[in-house]
Amino acid sequence: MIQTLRPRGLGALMLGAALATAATAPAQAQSAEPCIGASWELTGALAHTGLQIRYAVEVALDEINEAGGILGQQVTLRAYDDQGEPARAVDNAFRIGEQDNCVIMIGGFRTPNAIALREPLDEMGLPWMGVISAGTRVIEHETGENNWMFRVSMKDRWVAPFLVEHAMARAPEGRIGLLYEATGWGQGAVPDVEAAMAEQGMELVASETFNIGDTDMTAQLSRMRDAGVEAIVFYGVDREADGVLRSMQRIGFRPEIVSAWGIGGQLGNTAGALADGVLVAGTFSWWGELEPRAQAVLDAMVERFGLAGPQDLLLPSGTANAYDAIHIIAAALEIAGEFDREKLREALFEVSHEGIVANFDPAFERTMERHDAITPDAYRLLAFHEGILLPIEQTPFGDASN
Amino acid sequence: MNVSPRMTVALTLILGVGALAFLPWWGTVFDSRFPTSFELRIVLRVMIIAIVVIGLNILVGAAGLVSLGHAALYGFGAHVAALLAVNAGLGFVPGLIAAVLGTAVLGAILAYPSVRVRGVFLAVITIAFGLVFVNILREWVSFTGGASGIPGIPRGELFGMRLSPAQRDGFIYYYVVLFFLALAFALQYTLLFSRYGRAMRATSQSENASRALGVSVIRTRTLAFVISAGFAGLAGGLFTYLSLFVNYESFQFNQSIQFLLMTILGGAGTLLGPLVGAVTVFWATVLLQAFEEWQTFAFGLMLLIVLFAMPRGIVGSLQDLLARRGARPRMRETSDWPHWTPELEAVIRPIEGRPDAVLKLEGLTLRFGGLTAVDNVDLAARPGTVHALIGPNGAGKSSVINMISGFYKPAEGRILLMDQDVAGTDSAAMAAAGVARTFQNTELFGAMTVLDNVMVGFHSRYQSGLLRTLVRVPAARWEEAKMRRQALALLDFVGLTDFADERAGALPFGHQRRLEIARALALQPRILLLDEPAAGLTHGEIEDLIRLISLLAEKGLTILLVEHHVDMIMAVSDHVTVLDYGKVIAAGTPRQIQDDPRVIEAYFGHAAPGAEARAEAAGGTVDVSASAANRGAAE
Amino acid sequence: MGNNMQFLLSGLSIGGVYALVALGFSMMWSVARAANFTHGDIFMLGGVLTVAMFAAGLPLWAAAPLALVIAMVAAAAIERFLVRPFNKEANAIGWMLTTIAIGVMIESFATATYGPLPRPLPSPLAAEPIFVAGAGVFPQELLLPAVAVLAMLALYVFQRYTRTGQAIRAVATNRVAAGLMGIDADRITMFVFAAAGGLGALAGLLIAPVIQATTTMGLLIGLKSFMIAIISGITNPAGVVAVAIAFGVAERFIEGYLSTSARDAFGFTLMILVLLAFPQGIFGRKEVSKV
Amino acid sequence: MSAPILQVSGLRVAYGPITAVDGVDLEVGRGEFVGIIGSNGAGKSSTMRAVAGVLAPVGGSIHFDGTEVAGRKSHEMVAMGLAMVPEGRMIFGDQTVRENLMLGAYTRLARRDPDVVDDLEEVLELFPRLRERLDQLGGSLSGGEQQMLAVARGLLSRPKLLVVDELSLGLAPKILDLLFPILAKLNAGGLSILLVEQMASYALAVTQRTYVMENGRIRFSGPSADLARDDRVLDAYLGRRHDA
Repeated sequence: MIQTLRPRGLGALMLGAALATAATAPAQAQSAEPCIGASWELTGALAHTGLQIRYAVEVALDEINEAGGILGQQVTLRAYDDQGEPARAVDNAFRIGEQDNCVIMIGGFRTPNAIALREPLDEMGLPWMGVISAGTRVIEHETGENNWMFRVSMKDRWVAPFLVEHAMARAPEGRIGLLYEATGWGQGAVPDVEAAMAEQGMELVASETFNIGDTDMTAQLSRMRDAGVEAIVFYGVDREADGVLRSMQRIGFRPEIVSAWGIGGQLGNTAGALADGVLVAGTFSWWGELEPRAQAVLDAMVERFGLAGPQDLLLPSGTANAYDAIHIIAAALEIAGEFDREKLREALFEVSHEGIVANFDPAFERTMERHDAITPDAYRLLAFHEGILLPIEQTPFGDASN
Repeated sequence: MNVSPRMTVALTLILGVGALAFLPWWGTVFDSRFPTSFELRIVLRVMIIAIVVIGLNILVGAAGLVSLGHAALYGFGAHVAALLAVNAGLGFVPGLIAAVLGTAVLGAILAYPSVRVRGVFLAVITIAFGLVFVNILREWVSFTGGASGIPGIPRGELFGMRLSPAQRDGFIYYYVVLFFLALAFALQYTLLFSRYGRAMRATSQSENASRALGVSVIRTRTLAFVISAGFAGLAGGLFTYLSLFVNYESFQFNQSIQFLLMTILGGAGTLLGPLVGAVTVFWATVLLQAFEEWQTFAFGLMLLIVLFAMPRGIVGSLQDLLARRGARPRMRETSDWPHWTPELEAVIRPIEGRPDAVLKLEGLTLRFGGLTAVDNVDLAARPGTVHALIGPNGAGKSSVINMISGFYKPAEGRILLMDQDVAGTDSAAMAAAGVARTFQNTELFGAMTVLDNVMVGFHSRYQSGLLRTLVRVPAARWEEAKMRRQALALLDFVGLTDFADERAGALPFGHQRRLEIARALALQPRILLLDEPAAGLTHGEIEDLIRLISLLAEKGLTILLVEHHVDMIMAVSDHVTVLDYGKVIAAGTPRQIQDDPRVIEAYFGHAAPGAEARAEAAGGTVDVSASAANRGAAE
Repeated sequence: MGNNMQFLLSGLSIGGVYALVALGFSMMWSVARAANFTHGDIFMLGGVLTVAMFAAGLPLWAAAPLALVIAMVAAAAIERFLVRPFNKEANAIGWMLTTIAIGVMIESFATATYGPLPRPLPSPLAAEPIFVAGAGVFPQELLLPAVAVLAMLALYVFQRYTRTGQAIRAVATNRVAAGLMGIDADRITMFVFAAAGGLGALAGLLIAPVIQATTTMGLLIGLKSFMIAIISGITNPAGVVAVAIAFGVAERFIEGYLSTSARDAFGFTLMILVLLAFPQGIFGRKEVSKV
Repeated sequence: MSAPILQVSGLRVAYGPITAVDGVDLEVGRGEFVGIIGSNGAGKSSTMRAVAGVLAPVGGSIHFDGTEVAGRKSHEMVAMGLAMVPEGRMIFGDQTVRENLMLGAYTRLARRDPDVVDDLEEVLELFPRLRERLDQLGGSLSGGEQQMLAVARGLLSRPKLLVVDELSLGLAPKILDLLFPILAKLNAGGLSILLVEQMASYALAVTQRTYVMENGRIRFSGPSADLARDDRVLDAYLGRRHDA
């Protein structure tokens, strides 16, 4: 029996079968379901990121559904766990795009997971909306073509000059060091920051990295101290930032820290007073005085998920971005007139929306660069003060403009 | 019900490949949305992972080596294909070949330290390797893209077709992967049921017996590593052309653990285990998503339950169940033995040239630390005779056997095999040179069949190399059939024909002894060393064994016999050497030995003055002079 | 030079963690010939339980010992119900996977209840660093190598001079002979697992104020400590502690003089090379194989 | 006469598929010195291991001191008063002689038996060589000294029955001439002893009664003095037949 199944014969058989039927395959054109798919982390060390974005997404969908839904239909969320692994994010994308047949997919925390989606999204013709991950290459593809990926979040290429500018403002001699995590996001930021420095006519005096889970950064910081670093541009998240602050305390070296959006509210909880004065680029803060609409969103999240208050919103910018993103999608679908992915994509270029993060007018433009809805003028500088991450104007650490 | 491996493979290939080949068209034929590209992608991913697990099954299930770094080999293959595609513009086929070969080479490098250690040490090396690999991938940003990975890998092409799994491309990539899975599955079969597979299983069950049968443990394990790595590399390359994006995150420690789980859960060492394991575990991770943040907990719980309920894995446990239910109460009977057939002439032959001694020991000495276990022993075994080596417990008999068979290196002295000094040669080479042995505490390959046990003995006599064996060229199949005939003849010789398909470990003890002798004979030995072959046998069995040994000697085989069972020594041996405290204390014919006072004392003890002490202490009298030892000595 | 001092001090701290956890692996191995892969999670529980109970309002002096006790009970239960039944079957892969599965469950349970984020544990010894030759270190960190060395000495004294300690050594040497002395080898084994769990959990709660307790902190530390125990020749406690501390220091010097990114690649390659040179571990004794 | 200290009936012991002991009956009276002899592999040691609780029998019963104990673990047996000097001695090589001896008294130390110190003294009187080596590691002793230590260690549990498995294994006759009388002396002092021995002449000389085992069964038994005169014993060892 086995001899009849020689590899060659088998292969030819299968090729033949495939070819014979390939020509007759009909192109599937179907309208999509009124659902929004999501792939993010629900388990592991970054499990909170998926849960946090979910707060805002659910609240936004509640608002929309209570107001009659989109195009008269109630819209649901289908959220899946990717365990931080790109291949699983792709699995989930197919699940969302094909099995659930959702009209759009939103993305999670991790840049590699978003980058891995390019091909599958193209293949399915499924629009994707990022709400946190800020990697430049998520939106600006090397191929020069981006059909389906959009984002309501920051972009590292724009964040870098923003961070460098504020770091330079706090470094009298312009001695800036870069400290970044060894992830796609951290590593991806290196060229952006270097370019931003070059634009200022300067070079980084130190560039150091650390692994996720590292807690002792004395080696890196010692080198930075020896290099005379005055301000650090930081790409990392709360946990490692805590390690950085404690290592700084240990070696008695405390330069200014200007961090990308990865640091959220938790650093205040763990590092306490050590975090005072750490500056974080972001799009939003739920602390302090809020506009009425933002306040209503906060109240809704607090009520629905039993939160204690803004201190439980550990990704302040991410949650705000996600809230706006859902409204932008809803508005675009109203313009599209039906649950059709192609039409939704076209409509995204037509949407104007007054969000809580910014006034999106229009949300997107047809250049690849402007598949990012939030432009640098909406970036804000936040600062830790007494364990709380506030807009810098509400702290004693100066205002964002200096 | 007994499904032969051959049928399993044939059925799986026909039904499985057929069903999988049809799957993409299900929706078209039955006009349903199923399968969507999500379902197909899951099937694709499982197929690719199954290839890794098949490879791991060869390593774990056959060679008994646990790798906790297999994800790294998989990732290496993926990166080789990805980097060659992006940087060198290499196409699908050359990329895949490079992935397989490159990973196999890496497997060989990894095997170097790995096969020399066992158990946890091996686990540590493979874990360390996996972590180093991921660390390099993550940090060598300029080469691997670091965590951002390598995106934009061009889709492969084959004969001008886009290798995409999408319907508009005729699911072509799906079929490519299916083809490789079928190929991997078929190769797994041809490998496991070849002499190489047998050698791997043999080394995992008894290193000593393997060496004694001329199977090099190191080489066999290295081979298992290399082949296993090749499979992982193949799967890695296929993954690259599926995902068109690779970064280190798909190849971390937890992925290695998952591969191992799939192997064990499916049933290590079984043919279908890797497929079942890969499907079960991967689907579980997809289905358990419903538990959200509790899903890993549910996953752990599921594993625990399966590991407890099915320690031999799903397929292994089902096989056991089937075997138990299907076991008809057929009495297996041992036929009359020894049973000589002409077929055996090819296996058991007299020594050519008739030298005066097949084996000669001259001044053989062995020391453990300060202790001299064997002290200046001389011995000569003439062709076609039975030479007995006897002595009380701890006299050094087994040590002598172990030196002759290459397990111990003598401190001094010469071991002349056909007048050539072979002292210090390693055991596998010694076996290949014609020294066959059995073990005091039978060292069978307990989980292998009785027939396979004997087939391992033929290992060093095969001509066909790995490639010919795997592809099953006619010459290789003919050779296998020949060895099989001879093995059956050997089983017939010891009366075990009826038990050929039984697990060797399940045999009654007496049968195990006989099997071990048959297996040793498969080496076509010049000299056969029997280490206490009668221990644990019944009277009847010993009678048969005596006839077997005599018959072998009659056919020209030279035998060195270590035995406690004195009846037997007296009955079969032509010459006896007696050891005590490592020294030769007597040598001669059985009759001479029997009445030698030194021998009696060595065996039996002399009249202990302790008897008098006891008598004094007890205040009674004991007739010491009547002690049997004294009488024996006086006779 | 200040930096060298800094690397040394930091290395002593992490080395102390490795040492305490590896010491547990060594103890468990000695009596059961078993590597218990839940040990990293027991380490995690030490930190996480203390933080959780402290956050629930228990004073630190009560939370810490209570966490230790819970971790020890958990370790003993793991031995009784998971290692013991599987160890009898001599199926090393089977129970290695079993302990891995239990480890997954412990970590996942902790993450689902405690949350995935690190949470702080205040300690007066981790508030202000002290300075030694220009290098700064929290007193809390120096506690770790000190406790590790003390634990090793205590273990030595305990095994040398107490009845139970001698029984442990007897079980480690020869279970059968120990039974013939009237020693219940099973009970001793469970006791040792509990003690090892206690050391692991102690490391977890001592390091928590410095690194913040998270539910994922057990995996890598557990894995590294296990490997350290193996390469040092697992049955020699003094060797295990020495190698662990040396490894921690070496890691910091690799970070300091080469790069942070090279740390693990160098460290683990070093381990492979050590095993090549010393197949039984650095301080391990060759076990004579009998034919 | 009171009930025997040890009564074994129908004992069966198996290692997987291999039956090592196949229906053995034997007994040891209180104060009696009983031997089991037989060639290698006859099942003597397996019988002893089952009696001492090192391995569980698959069938039969074992009454020790009036209680059914088949299947009890060895540590329970020690507590009940059965001490075994195992085959191969099983000294704790990396502990000192003193520590080895104290481990012998493990169960008594647990209940804080104050007589341990006196007993230690007594045992050291019996084996003066051990006194000289009290602080040496067990592993550094010679084979004979290790055997002394093994016996002494067994005595320190203050057993009702001492089971000695292959006292002569690997030891020179000189040492045996030293050791066997000590066993006889202990027995004379009232200790019940069950001795398993391959060196039949030594065993026959010191014991009162002897069982001869072959292939997992008792082949014959009787007063040692009688067996010592019985040709069948020697022939069983040397393979000689009466008709030969």
